[in-house]
Amino acid sequence: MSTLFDFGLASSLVALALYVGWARDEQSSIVGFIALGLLLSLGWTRLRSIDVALTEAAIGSGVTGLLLLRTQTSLRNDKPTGQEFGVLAKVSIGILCAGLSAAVAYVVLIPPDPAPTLAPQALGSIDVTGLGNPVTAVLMAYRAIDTLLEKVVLILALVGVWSLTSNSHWGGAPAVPAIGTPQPLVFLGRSLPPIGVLIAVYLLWVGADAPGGAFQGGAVLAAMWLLAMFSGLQPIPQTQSVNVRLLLVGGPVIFLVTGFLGVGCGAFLAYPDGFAKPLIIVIEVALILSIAVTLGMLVAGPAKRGPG
Amino acid sequence: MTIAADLVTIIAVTAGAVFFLAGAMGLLRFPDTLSRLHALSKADNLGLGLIVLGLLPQANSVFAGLKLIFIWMLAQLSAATVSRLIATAIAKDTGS
Amino acid sequence: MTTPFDAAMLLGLSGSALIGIGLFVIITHPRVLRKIVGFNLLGAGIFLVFGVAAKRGAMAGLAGDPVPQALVITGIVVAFAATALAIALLKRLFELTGSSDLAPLPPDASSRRT
Amino acid sequence: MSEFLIGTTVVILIVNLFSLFRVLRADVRVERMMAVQLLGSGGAAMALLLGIAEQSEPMADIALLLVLLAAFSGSAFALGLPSSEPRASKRSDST
Repeated sequence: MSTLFDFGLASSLVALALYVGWARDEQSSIVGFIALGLLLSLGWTRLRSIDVALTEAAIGSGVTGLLLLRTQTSLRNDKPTGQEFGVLAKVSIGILCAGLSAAVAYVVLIPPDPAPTLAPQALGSIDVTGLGNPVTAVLMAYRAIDTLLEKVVLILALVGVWSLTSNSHWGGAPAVPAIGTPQPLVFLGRSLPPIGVLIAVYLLWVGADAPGGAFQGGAVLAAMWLLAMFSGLQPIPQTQSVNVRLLLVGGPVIFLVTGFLGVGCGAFLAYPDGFAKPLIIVIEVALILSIAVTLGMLVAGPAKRGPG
Repeated sequence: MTIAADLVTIIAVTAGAVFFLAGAMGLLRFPDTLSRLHALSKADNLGLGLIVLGLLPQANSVFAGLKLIFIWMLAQLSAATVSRLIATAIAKDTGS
Repeated sequence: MTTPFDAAMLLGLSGSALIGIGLFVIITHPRVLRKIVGFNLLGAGIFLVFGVAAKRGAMAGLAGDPVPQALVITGIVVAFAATALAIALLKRLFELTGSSDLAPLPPDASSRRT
Repeated sequence: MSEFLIGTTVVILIVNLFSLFRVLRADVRVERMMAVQLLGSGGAAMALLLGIAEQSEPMADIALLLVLLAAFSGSAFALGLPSSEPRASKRSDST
């Protein structure tokens, strides 16, 4: 019975992907992509990766969807000259892509036996961290350097987005289409964020022992912040605002400081014995705020109004 | 006791699935967008509500049960407002 | 891997299909915004294949290998950051030239500002 | 019991896919946004059923997020509708 479910899910993912690629207008394609993200999230639960399913629902579908929909709105008058490929070129590219798919499918169908895994190693020292969720343990302890660098990548992307500001607007606030907001949207903007913030805090809190954590919580927080901003209930902060910039760098800085403190106990990013869990929680709280602000400002885009 | 609980679950969950089916039928059958929207949001929400109701006896803890009810209330809130948003947009689109 | 058609295999197959579809859209679609969506499809497919590796690495009482799962979480976030940067570039291009075309501009177009 | 719940999940999945493709092929563009609403409540129902069937408590969190983000995406869609567009661009012109 559950095989039937998996089969339906897997084939609908492919069908939706085809729709996304071949829909006539951009808006339909993006709506299809958001729907695909929701289904993909269910797919991740079938792979027993609830942490990833949460991230996919929040970032892969929710925040990315908003970003794409906004862009589609502002590119509405765009008329590309559309230098399409010829039929022959399309067919050969199609064969190439199908070949790539077939190669990956071959790898999927013929797995190595025994399957390579790091699960025993990850479990072996989980008691030291005091965490119950192995994924959080990997993110925050064994591979903490990856997580730290990922935060840096997020900030670099934001630096890239901000550097596209025109000179006169530098330091100002990104634009929002806040005027003429429909009434139900204002209602949603008022009622949804408190619930969402509660859910974000809950995800962060259970993240230590159950699926959840700073990334999932941060993405939900960012989504709620964006909703409040776009329904005109919250002003969009200026990019020169000191508070915003402090929040942006707060997460990685606290992470780095703990990292260097760890040098005292043996290695960079080593947590002292018995303090691993409280330290990880401090870092995660700083991270969730910093991730929320970074994601929110990434969607808001470069400044469109002069500072003032 | 468990048999009674299981019976409640089976009846309510089946009814929920029937409502999902009814919503889909409405979507396929009704001629205009507004009645399709109506069919879909009503039926889906009742369906989800009945499924939540049916799963309540199977919940392991009070907290899990409360979470189920919370999910349903959140779905109510969002479906009502988003349906209104879509409906206003349709009204504006067709100029009526 | 009890049955020949388990969740990992089926979703892995749709993951590999998503990789091909995404790549095809990136190469052939004339619109840049759709190319960005295609990039996200490609990413989703790669992540799914990673998820299959995680599921098959289930061991020692864990439902899956946590290391690929953690990698996918960071991957989703980084893919989002890349998407946001690409979209900011696209919007800037549109502001400056009035078109999101990647074709070379005629010489006078670069002096036109909106 | 769990077989029954998974069976219901399959039914809901199939029903939802039918509606999904009907909505995505609709002539009225606005109607397509119903797709996300559909998968929000349908996906939540499926996640809850699977969660109880397989004794996996965190599945309820997935349902929670699906419902929350369907509402979020719905409002994002409403923001980008053509009817609100001219007013929005008027504003950015004046500043």
